[in-house]
Amino acid sequence: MSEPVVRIENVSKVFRQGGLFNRAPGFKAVSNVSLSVAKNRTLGIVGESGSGKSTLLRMVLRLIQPSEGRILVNGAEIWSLRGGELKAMRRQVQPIFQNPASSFNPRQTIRAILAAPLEVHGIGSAAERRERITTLLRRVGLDPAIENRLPHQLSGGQKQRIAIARAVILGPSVVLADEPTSALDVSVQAQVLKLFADIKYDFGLTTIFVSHNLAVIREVSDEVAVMRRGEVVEQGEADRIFEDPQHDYTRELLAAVPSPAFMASA
Amino acid sequence: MREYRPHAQGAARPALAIRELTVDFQRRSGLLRTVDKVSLDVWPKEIVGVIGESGSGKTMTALSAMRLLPHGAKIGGAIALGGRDLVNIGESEMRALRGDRIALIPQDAMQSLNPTMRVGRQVGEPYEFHRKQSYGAIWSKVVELLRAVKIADPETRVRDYPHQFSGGMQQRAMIAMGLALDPELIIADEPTTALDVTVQARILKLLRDIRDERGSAILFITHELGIVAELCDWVYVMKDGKVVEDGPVKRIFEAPKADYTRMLLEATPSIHRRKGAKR
Amino acid sequence: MRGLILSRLAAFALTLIVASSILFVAVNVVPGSAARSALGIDATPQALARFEAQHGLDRPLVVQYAEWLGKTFTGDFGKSFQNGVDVGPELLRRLPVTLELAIFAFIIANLIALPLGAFAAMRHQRAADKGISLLASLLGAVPNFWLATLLVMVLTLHFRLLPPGGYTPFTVNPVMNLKQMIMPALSLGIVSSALLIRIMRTAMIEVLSSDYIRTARAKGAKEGVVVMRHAIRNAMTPYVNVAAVEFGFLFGSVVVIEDIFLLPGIGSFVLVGIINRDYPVLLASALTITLVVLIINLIVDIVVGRLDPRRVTRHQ
Amino acid sequence: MSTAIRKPFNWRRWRLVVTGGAIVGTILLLAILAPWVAPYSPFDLNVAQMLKGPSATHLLGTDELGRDVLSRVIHAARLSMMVAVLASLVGLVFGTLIGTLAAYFGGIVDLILMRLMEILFSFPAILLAIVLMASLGTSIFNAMIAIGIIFIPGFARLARATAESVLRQQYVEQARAIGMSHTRILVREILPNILAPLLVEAAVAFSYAVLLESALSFLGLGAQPPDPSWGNMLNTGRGFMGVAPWLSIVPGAAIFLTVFGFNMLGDGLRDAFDPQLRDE
Repeated sequence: MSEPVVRIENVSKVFRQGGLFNRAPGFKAVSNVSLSVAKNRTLGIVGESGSGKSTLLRMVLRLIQPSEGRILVNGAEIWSLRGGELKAMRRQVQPIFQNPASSFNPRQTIRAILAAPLEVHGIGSAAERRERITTLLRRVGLDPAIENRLPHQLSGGQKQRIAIARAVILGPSVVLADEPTSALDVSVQAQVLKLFADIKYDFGLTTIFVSHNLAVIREVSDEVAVMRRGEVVEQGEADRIFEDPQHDYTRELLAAVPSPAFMASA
Repeated sequence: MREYRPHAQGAARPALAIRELTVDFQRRSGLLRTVDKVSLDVWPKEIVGVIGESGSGKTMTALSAMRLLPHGAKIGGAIALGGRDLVNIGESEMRALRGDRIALIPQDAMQSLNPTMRVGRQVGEPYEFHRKQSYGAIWSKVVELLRAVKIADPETRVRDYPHQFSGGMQQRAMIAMGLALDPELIIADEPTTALDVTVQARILKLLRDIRDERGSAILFITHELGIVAELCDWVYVMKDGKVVEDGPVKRIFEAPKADYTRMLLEATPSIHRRKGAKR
Repeated sequence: MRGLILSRLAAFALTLIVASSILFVAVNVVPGSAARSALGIDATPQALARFEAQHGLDRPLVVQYAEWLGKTFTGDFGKSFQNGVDVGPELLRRLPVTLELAIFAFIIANLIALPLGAFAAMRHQRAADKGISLLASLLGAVPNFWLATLLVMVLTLHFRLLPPGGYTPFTVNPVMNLKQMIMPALSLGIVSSALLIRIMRTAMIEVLSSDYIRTARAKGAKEGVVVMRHAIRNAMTPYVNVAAVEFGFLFGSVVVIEDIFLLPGIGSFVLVGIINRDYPVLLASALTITLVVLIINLIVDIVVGRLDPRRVTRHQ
Repeated sequence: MSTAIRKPFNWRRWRLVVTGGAIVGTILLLAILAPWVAPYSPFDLNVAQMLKGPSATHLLGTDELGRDVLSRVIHAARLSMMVAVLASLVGLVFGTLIGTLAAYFGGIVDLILMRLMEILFSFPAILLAIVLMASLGTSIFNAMIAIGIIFIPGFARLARATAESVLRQQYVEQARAIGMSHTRILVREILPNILAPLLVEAAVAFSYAVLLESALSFLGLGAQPPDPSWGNMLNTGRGFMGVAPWLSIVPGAAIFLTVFGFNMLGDGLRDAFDPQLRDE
């Protein structure tokens, strides 16, 4: 197998707590996690609230610094990057966040929102940027005229389509998604997941997809890591995890998903 | 042809009967209809699911039965609790029924508990409001209730404040509150949406046990097909304020009649299904 | 709970030290003016220098501050530049006057605000709510010194009901004391109630729309129980916080009101200090007012901690 | 849903803004045009016309030196408005700067800045103004500076709280993740989203500045005679309460009306910008 695109090595994160007078022991949100994702694959990270999955994702995004361990993207340790190298990494790794209501600046039009990454990285002339935005809006199934709207004028599904467009506008190699469909109705969720899969294929992306929803994880992932209280309890090929879980906690999770026997045969 | 409804057999009348219910809100742009001629029945000892996506009117339907709709809502149609009209009675008569004959388990347990009052006192309020009893008697009943909803160490937990409870325990406390006076009908409005799956599984089992042991009918509002399939006897599918179809849960899943139900089933991802989107 | 109180006390001490240094610097930042003010416009440079040396005003500011702080902590507030009288005992004589005025006014403000604010919230968007909100807007725009003037014009000059000013201790003549205090207290209290009405109203509206109020109704609670048991207590947390700030504002306003009604309190002492550039007097009286306000804030912080069980247990 | 339909002007939503704006606008206009609209000079003495009640020649009467009260009240508006505008501006600019930086950088910067703001805030406002006046010297310019300083902690607290809630929004994380610089995030993502509540607060600060200035002038620490200000006119009027009540009523009413107008404007703006009330 080729060199993994994202490699997480023995990463831990401790959040300090308490004030000056009552020092509490730190809260270990992520503890000694090692994971890797190969090119064009999707790693699904599944876990309940407080399992540390979102913290882990934010560390790969270089938004939170790990207390211990290293994170490598395309072979480079992201916290050692400076200047131009850092900027190049920022271009390679893009996020899609959970909440469609808060992931857009409410005072900017969709055009300004989509143009921002291009402006920050100084890509293209104004005309080329417009061209690119129009093309991408069509690609994610939206009418390009939507670019003049403000975020609150869009539905949740439309917003997540814009979020996907924004994530790929710089032509990244890695996209990290944090529960991108958990705020959506199932009918809309299905469309957005389909779009996500198509875009991933078209753009040759390597992705990490974090969710608490096991069914969604099964649908999008090639490999799965199950997290619980900051630790990865089990990881492996998606089919193997779902059909032959080894860890007790994985079994408990799967058993807890409400779906009766007659749905399994459907 | 009418479908066979086991709970309707031998029962004199439904625990809850809703006929042609409409709920309207006055908006500047005109009347906004959120519930449009909905009819549904919940028979004694039956768990009825109402499933729908956001904006389908499922929560408004549920709150109508409690007469706890937000200000400015207008109800039309008929609602009967065990044959008793709920639409035209006065507020004080309705108040006498709430918490006694009909109870609500809300979506967000944390927000639904008064943060400055001990859990035990809150759980005991239905007794306080509807039965004249001494505080000592209420207190011991509350402990029993908390034990019944499987809260460990209820004797000390009654003195806790809500924030000292975990999310699952808060929801159990809300359920205990609903159970207190053995109501004919419990309305559960997405009571597990905010919870993790493992906690959700335990809460669902608890609700099933309650129906089996105490015989309360349950109207369960949800947007998740999986929950309906696992918990309910009978299902109503709602869309845009209307019921698009209803029937026994197995039939709805295996042979849906409405296109919308079929689409919902298609769209719901499953842990048992191999992913279809892969190329 | 002990952690909470300890951290509040530490913050209090720090605040007091910084606040005292701000006051000290503010008062002493312009050099030379004290001597000129004490000795008059024609004083010779030699006389000015002698005055400064005599009172230690020619030394570096930091040294002066350290000395002043040290003395203040031992209860020595220095002597007045003007008449050499000890400031400390004078402060003690004046403090009860100001405290009586402020507490009296604050009680009036709350007696108006709590019921009106709660009632407006219960009648949200209806006529009573709109009327009370308008009343609060009107009251909030009245300068307290104008209200004081109008009260004197009506109650003293026109109806000859109350004395125009002066002070008799409560222990000497309670009736006279109350007669003299009622107008100053009303001037401060009525104006302060405006903000408190709004705060109570907003807090109650917020609480009344919360899920736990719906829960109480779903259990069959009567409206009175909903309001008294479930709503008021939860509305008190934000209310008390703002009320403490408002008390501070009210306590500062005594400077103006005591001047109008010739009350020999700390507030009029501040003015004496300013007009005569009598720095020991100004510093001591300003510090006393600040100290009282800080103590009130400290108490409220701890009380609010008790009102809200979430904060108590977080510090356990 | 469709945004193509232009909504009709919503009078209920804007009525406070319109009414408050009208009051404030009128006073501002009078202040700017004072030399042209005032019937007399505010300084002209006329011993023969001392303490005369309102009449056709002197609509609001004359003061103890025979000066026209109406003209003095109009000229005093100039001073009040100037103090209010500049003091609020001082508070707004410095407060926003301090609060936003504290929220954005957090940690020790936040701790020191906000602790300092809290201490300033815990002083009773009038007392702090008086003490500052004592050191700066009594003049109207110094009153403006003193009031401006008093406003800083309030604006800073509001700016910090608003900026913090904006910082929690995912679009700020998003901006960081694409590599946007600190300055750009502050200017492009944060500032536009915290400005609305700060501007509303500025309207309230305006009215508060009018009150504080008149209190200082009332105590003789602000505007100095013979310059007219509402505060020192009220103070003078106190001496003639029995014989010339208009000397106390008129300037007080001017303060009241101004403060009321600004408060109404502030409340109206707050409601109009409140997204929760928007669709009612």
